[in-house]
Amino acid sequence: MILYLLRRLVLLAFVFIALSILAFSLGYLFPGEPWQNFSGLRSASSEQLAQLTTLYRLDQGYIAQYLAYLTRIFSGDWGLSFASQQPLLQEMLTLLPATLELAAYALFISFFIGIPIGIIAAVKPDGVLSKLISAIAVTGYSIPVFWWALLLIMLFSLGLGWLPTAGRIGVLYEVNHVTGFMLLDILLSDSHHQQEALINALRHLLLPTLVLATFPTTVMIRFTRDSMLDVWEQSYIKTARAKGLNRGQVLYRHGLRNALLPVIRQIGLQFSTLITLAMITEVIFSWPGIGRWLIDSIYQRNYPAIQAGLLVISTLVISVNMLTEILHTLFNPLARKR
Amino acid sequence: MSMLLDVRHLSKSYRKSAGWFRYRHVHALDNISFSLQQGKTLAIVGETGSGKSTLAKLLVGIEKPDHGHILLDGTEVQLRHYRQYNHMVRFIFQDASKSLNPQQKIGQMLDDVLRFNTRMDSQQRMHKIHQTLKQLGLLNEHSDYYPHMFSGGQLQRVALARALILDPKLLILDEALTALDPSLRAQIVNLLLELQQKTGLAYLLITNHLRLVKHIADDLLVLHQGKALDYGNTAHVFKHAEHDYSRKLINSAIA
Amino acid sequence: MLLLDIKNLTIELNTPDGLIRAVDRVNLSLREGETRGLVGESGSGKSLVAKAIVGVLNKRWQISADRFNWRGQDILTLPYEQQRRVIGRDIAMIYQEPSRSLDPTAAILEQLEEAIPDHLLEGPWWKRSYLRRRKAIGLLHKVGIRDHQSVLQSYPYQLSEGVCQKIMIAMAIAKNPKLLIADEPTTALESTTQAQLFRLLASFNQLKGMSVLLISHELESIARYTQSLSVLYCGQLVEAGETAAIIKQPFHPYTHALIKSVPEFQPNLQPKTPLYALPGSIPVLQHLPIGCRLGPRCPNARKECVKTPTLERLQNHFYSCHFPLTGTKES
Amino acid sequence: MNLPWITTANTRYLTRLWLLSAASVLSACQPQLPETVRSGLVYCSEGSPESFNPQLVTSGTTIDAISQQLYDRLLDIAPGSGELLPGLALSWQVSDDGLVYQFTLRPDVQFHHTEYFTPSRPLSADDVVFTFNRIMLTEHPFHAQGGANYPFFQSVDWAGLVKSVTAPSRTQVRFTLSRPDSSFLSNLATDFAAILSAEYGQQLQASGNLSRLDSHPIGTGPFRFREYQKDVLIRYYRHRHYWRELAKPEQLVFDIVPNNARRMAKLFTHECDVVAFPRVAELSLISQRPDVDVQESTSMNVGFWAFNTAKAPFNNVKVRQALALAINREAILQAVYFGHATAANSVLPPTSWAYNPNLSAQQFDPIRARQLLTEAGYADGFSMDIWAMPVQRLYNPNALKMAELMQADLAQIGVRASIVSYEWNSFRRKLGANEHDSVLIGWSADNADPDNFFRPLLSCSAAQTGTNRANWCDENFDRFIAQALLTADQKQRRSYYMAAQQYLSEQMPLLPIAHSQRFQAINSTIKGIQINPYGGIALANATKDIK
Amino acid sequence: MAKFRLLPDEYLARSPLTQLWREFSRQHSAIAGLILFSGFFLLALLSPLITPHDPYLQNDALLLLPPSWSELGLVQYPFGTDDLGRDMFSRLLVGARYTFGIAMITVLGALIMGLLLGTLAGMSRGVKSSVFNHVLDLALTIPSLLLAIIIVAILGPGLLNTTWAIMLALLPQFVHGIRNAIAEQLNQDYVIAYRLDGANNWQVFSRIVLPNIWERLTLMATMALSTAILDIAALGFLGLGAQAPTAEWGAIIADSLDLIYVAPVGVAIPGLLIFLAVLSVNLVGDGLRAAAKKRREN
Repeated sequence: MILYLLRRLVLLAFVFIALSILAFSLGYLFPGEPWQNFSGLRSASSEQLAQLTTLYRLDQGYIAQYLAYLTRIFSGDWGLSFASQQPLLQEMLTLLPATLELAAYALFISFFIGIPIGIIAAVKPDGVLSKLISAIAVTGYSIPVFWWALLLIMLFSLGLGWLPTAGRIGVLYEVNHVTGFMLLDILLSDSHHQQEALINALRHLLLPTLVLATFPTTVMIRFTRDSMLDVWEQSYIKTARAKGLNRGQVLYRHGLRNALLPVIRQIGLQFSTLITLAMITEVIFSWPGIGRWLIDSIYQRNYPAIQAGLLVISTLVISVNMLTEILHTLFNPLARKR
Repeated sequence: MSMLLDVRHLSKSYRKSAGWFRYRHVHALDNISFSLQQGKTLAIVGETGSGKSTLAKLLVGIEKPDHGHILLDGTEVQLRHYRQYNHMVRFIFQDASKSLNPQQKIGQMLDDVLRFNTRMDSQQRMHKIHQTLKQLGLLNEHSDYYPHMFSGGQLQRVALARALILDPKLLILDEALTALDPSLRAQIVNLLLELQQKTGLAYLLITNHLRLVKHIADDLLVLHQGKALDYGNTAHVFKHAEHDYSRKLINSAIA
Repeated sequence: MLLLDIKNLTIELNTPDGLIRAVDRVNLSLREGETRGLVGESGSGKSLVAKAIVGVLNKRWQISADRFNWRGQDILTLPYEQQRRVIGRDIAMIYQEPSRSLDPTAAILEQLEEAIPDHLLEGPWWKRSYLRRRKAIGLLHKVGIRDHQSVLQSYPYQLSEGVCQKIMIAMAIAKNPKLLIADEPTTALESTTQAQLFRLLASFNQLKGMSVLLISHELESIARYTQSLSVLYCGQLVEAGETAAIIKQPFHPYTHALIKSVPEFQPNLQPKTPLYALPGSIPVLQHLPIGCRLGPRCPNARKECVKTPTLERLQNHFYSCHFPLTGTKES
Repeated sequence: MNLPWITTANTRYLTRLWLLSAASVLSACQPQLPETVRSGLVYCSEGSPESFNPQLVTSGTTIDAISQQLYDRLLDIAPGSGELLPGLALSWQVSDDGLVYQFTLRPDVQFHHTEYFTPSRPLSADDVVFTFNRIMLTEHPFHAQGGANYPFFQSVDWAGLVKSVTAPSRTQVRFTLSRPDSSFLSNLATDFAAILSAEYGQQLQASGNLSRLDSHPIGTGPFRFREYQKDVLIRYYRHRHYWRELAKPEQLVFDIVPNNARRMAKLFTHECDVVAFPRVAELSLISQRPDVDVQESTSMNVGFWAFNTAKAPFNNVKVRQALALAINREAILQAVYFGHATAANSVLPPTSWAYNPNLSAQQFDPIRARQLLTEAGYADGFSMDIWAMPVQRLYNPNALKMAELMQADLAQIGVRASIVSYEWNSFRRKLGANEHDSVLIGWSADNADPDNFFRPLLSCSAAQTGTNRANWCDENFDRFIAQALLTADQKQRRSYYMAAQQYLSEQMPLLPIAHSQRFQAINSTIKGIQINPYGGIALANATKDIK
Repeated sequence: MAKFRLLPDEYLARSPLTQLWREFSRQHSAIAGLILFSGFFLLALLSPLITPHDPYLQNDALLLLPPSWSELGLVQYPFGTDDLGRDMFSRLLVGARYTFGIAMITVLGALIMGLLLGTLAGMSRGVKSSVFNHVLDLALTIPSLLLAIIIVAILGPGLLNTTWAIMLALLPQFVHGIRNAIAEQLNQDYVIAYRLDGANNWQVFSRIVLPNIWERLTLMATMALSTAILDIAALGFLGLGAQAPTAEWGAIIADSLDLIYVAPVGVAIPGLLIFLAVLSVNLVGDGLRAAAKKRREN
């Protein structure tokens, strides 16, 4: 097991190196001077330029430059944003929690709604309920997320006027940025109006979460259903039934465990899709997260930001992937075999 | 009479990783020698891990031995030259249905075999195919069948047709009879015996079905953990096995 | 007393092309303490019968029977849950591929303990888990596994098929079943292990009076361990009776062929001579002949064979053939 | 509880969270809102401000967001008549030669108290001197901050005009000019001439954070700065020691929503109280809603199509005229302005006193345009870029759409136009570098003086500072507007301006397209908002009528 | 009598392909999806021939005409006109060409490239393939849209760049899938048997591997197609894909977004079309998967 973890870590390191090489080479691939793309400075005086050249080792070979780049990345000097001229790392650290918060709730929903519904659908695969669930699922993962978001906004915000359309919380509420997670920050604040702020934040959260959760939830439903049906056909399930366990016990002790193992892996794969969808959702709901920031950065030709955003998001996605894979191995004795 | 197949001091070991950069050598086959005459049947018996499958792989040339020689008709075999080799030795798999491409009609498959290995024109090939099918109790129409359209016994016949269409001298049957139903197995056994009598075909039977071995094999080789334990005339080995393991194996089947 | 008494069991498969009668009016009975072999080649429906008894056939199969008595009680008429309870309490089953019949993600201990019903644990509840563990170890010992410590902590993939099958047996006998159904228990095993397992099953039968229904497609491997025998062909019962009597004098051409095709039962057979074999092959489910299903392959077949023969009885020997190999057909 | 991070306090929160979430999320009624929320006003603006110092900017978005809210000027403009009113200056005298202006300041005007600055004294003449010296004196410590770029002041040649600003006493400020300038007072009343705090400047100088002067503003206006998140929001609190009547809203938030549709959506869901620049296409729809009021006012602005006259072929007057003739303005007025604008014949709106009514209306004549192109040597046409603003502005609510229409028109005369657009800040930056062929942009007046249209838009000095999008520098034209400034006689000035307009319509450095109305959509519970025709919006008197 | 089953039974007589079709055609949803899919496909091919108006012709006289079911609409303009007077119906028809057609081309391109690379990777072993694996692992973890966005960021927005970007973004999953499928095939007994028959690599590939993986390829292609449609539309919507006048559905939605109150049709219908296009692809894909599974079970 330790060997396995070590191997995973080596792989992870390898992947990160590849990723950082990619991010580094983007500095050259993007239009503009490399020093601009690395530093985020729009213009520099000749002294500044000389200073950057030594700092970035631009006068040396690519390998030296890459090493200098790595050093900067690890020391937290990610350069400035073209658009705001603020340090990128700080900017992203304030934005990332918003995305994570949204993604986490959506993942939560996909997990706690998708899986049970998938199991229900698997109980009677030819029943009306199961067919209905399948139909909803295929609708859910076929619907373009931006259109879905617009439909919901048209219905719930503009038509019925129930829910707000944008942002994480009403702009008149002022919440101190502590963790970056809005609900947590509200709970941590000492305001007397915590309750109102919380309600307000939840109202803002509802639609984006719903929109973002649609795809992963429906995919999860289908995946769980298929996985469950698959497992239900296995002979160890028959064995368990023959032992005299009732349906619920079999489901709980043998069915779920085996059916959910691939689901754990699925979460890792879902996460990367989720982040992409979050980017679109953030744009539509004006959610101040890293996805919207990244897309704005593209509009703004903010190359240092694109570079950094890529690095952060990919790292996040890869780490989550790796984590779920390790979890999967941890729970699955078969995977430990190798 | 010259030996059709002569195997001398065959050894094969695999490297198995055992942690970081450390490897363990597993001796799959250790100094195995045997020979087989034309028109005779040699059975190789042993349990999983005894080296049976490795031996089969070496004999058909899927893998190369570490040491030792394989002589066919007195000449050493150049491995990997299936096309020349194929006229001598053919291999029959344990599961006939798995050894046939589900997307290919039987006729096409047999045609391919001929195209790869002979210079016949299409007319001759068709003729040969029909001839072979008939020989195995199948019909011309069967060449338009896909593998899934055959029953288990027929599939084994198709597999035999595939092997025999090149008129080889030796057939290697890797557990090819084990999974068959008894009545079908009897049919195939009869077929094999008949072919042997008619054409002088030699069989190398890799199996652990000892009851069958007793009936059809002339010679017997008992393998255990890569080593040859008993080797000799079937009836003799059955009666006077030297090694405990051989006796145990024989007893479990006969008792 | 008859433990199991099944009359005219019919199992049909619901396919898009219509109903296929995979098992056609099969009778099967089993006395307490009896070891019965159920022999048939592929497509004979022997596994279907076994699964029908244990009630694990899926919904595509329709089961009907004139009588389906378990210890005098017709279980087909019972409500589903009660049916499950009765079967779950009294009948255990082991399968062809033991490693696939064990949950790959659960340790052996867990699966074994799960098979031990609460009512067999005598002791206060706080000692239950300890007792359960003791019992699990005891079961392993019973099936001949000495190294219980490492086996209990293992996962199925770490064990050989033989050990897995022993564990399956341990799980099966955990609840002291009246009947153990073994569906081709040795097919996946080495020949040395096969014998071990048969001996193990036989010993449980002798020591505990547990009835065993042994299912196989190889007549010779079970003839030695069973008292009585039922032979199926393509879903039809062709012959049933005392094992020894059948082997000695089969009435049905199929049984006859089966016995003759095995060299072992032919002591006078010279090596390398042709074996007796029925022509043709076993029909597939979708294309079963009408009447006596052996008809097309039967050496004695005549016109009458398009009608399904009824089950005849000669003493304790049942057969189903218009033209039995011996004696006259009694009316 | 075996989870270490759940403390008892946290569990209380968590319980509360669960209790609240289920039932009350959907319910819109919220009892006992905090005062900052209850009286708070949300103004949904169309873009982020570029700076918090109006001296450094020209964009209407920035001016709307900062000038009237954070700062005061020496003089104010009466919204209706355009007359000058006392602001921070109680009174002023002009010397007879028009070269010396002396202002008397209002006493007891307090600067903002914020987390980052606490003023020790009220407004004094030093502050005014500090403010204007920053613009004029290159040696001023703050002068080089933000690139030493003061677009408005440079376009009116402030540094050349004003010789010195001095403080004879604590309440007296004296401006000495190098030549008479009839637009001087009007320029002082513009939103750009906001008064900064000298004391704050000193404090920053001491701590070395010079850039904070423009990012963390201190002024005397009705609101004080609280926070700014780029592209998200600006938050102001009420200035409690304001010298005028205190602002009604306790909190003022500029919610930055560049997308029109989204801004409208927020108005309908009441996330916004006031929405800048509702889409004219939807005005009829908006006015049908009972919960929204639409305010309309005339506005001094012009939307135009400027050619980069420094580049070939746009340096050829015939090409410019041909391009102008090729455009179907009527279609544009319908499709882009939805009829809420008048066709422009001059850069100057007809409401200005210097407007030249004799200018012939611009023609739509593709045949003539082709002829002109042939004469200019471009019989086969040519390829060009039309830069279209990515944002909505009063003078041009949808530049991209306008560009698409023009693209089709230009294709008629063989000119292959491609549309170029960047994100607004990049757009402006690249525009400033004169990378464009032509651009669809416009201008909103900062004060009532006609000079405000001519000099910033088309003078040589503006060509250098970057507000002259036509990149046009013409001696004749510069002479007209310089002469107009030298005289205080309105009649005489007018004749100069008329001539200038005539000259422009011949030279066509830019094609004026439309003068648009200004609209504001507000939640009907909000009262007391005023639009200033010269840009800027006053929100201090807005009250929310809460039931 | 040995051949009593001489005439092949009706079901079994079918080739694997016809069996698949039979199982596929049993599912109503799959057939509905296939019909819809064919409709979109034909539309993508023929749309320029059947548009009633020039989709790019601006008609100043008919700005923002409501759809014909509204009282103010005209029959000639079933979905009305947009804010530049262009016929919405024609634009939507032509949009099939961009959103659906380009997605098809993209997938096809990715498929061909993936087949090349996947085959190379699948048929070769050793160190090469392990390095290759890790590169693939990296590429697979980055979501396709994100990858597309990054490529667009480098190349600049535009439909052509989007096509390349999505093609590249889809490539890893194709390579991965094809490589696995090929590796799986190569492990089959029948491949070894075929080699023993004397087949060389090319013969093994063309006669065995390819016919046996095409089903997987089709499945992968349907999944990729739904991703591609969604990605093209999403990029168009974000303004990174198809640019202004191009009648790509996502771009039309983005265009119409400003007029959502005046002309909600402009948002509703293109979105519905994207949805239906993706739905049809998914239904076909699901149907195919179910049919393949059923066939294997029989």
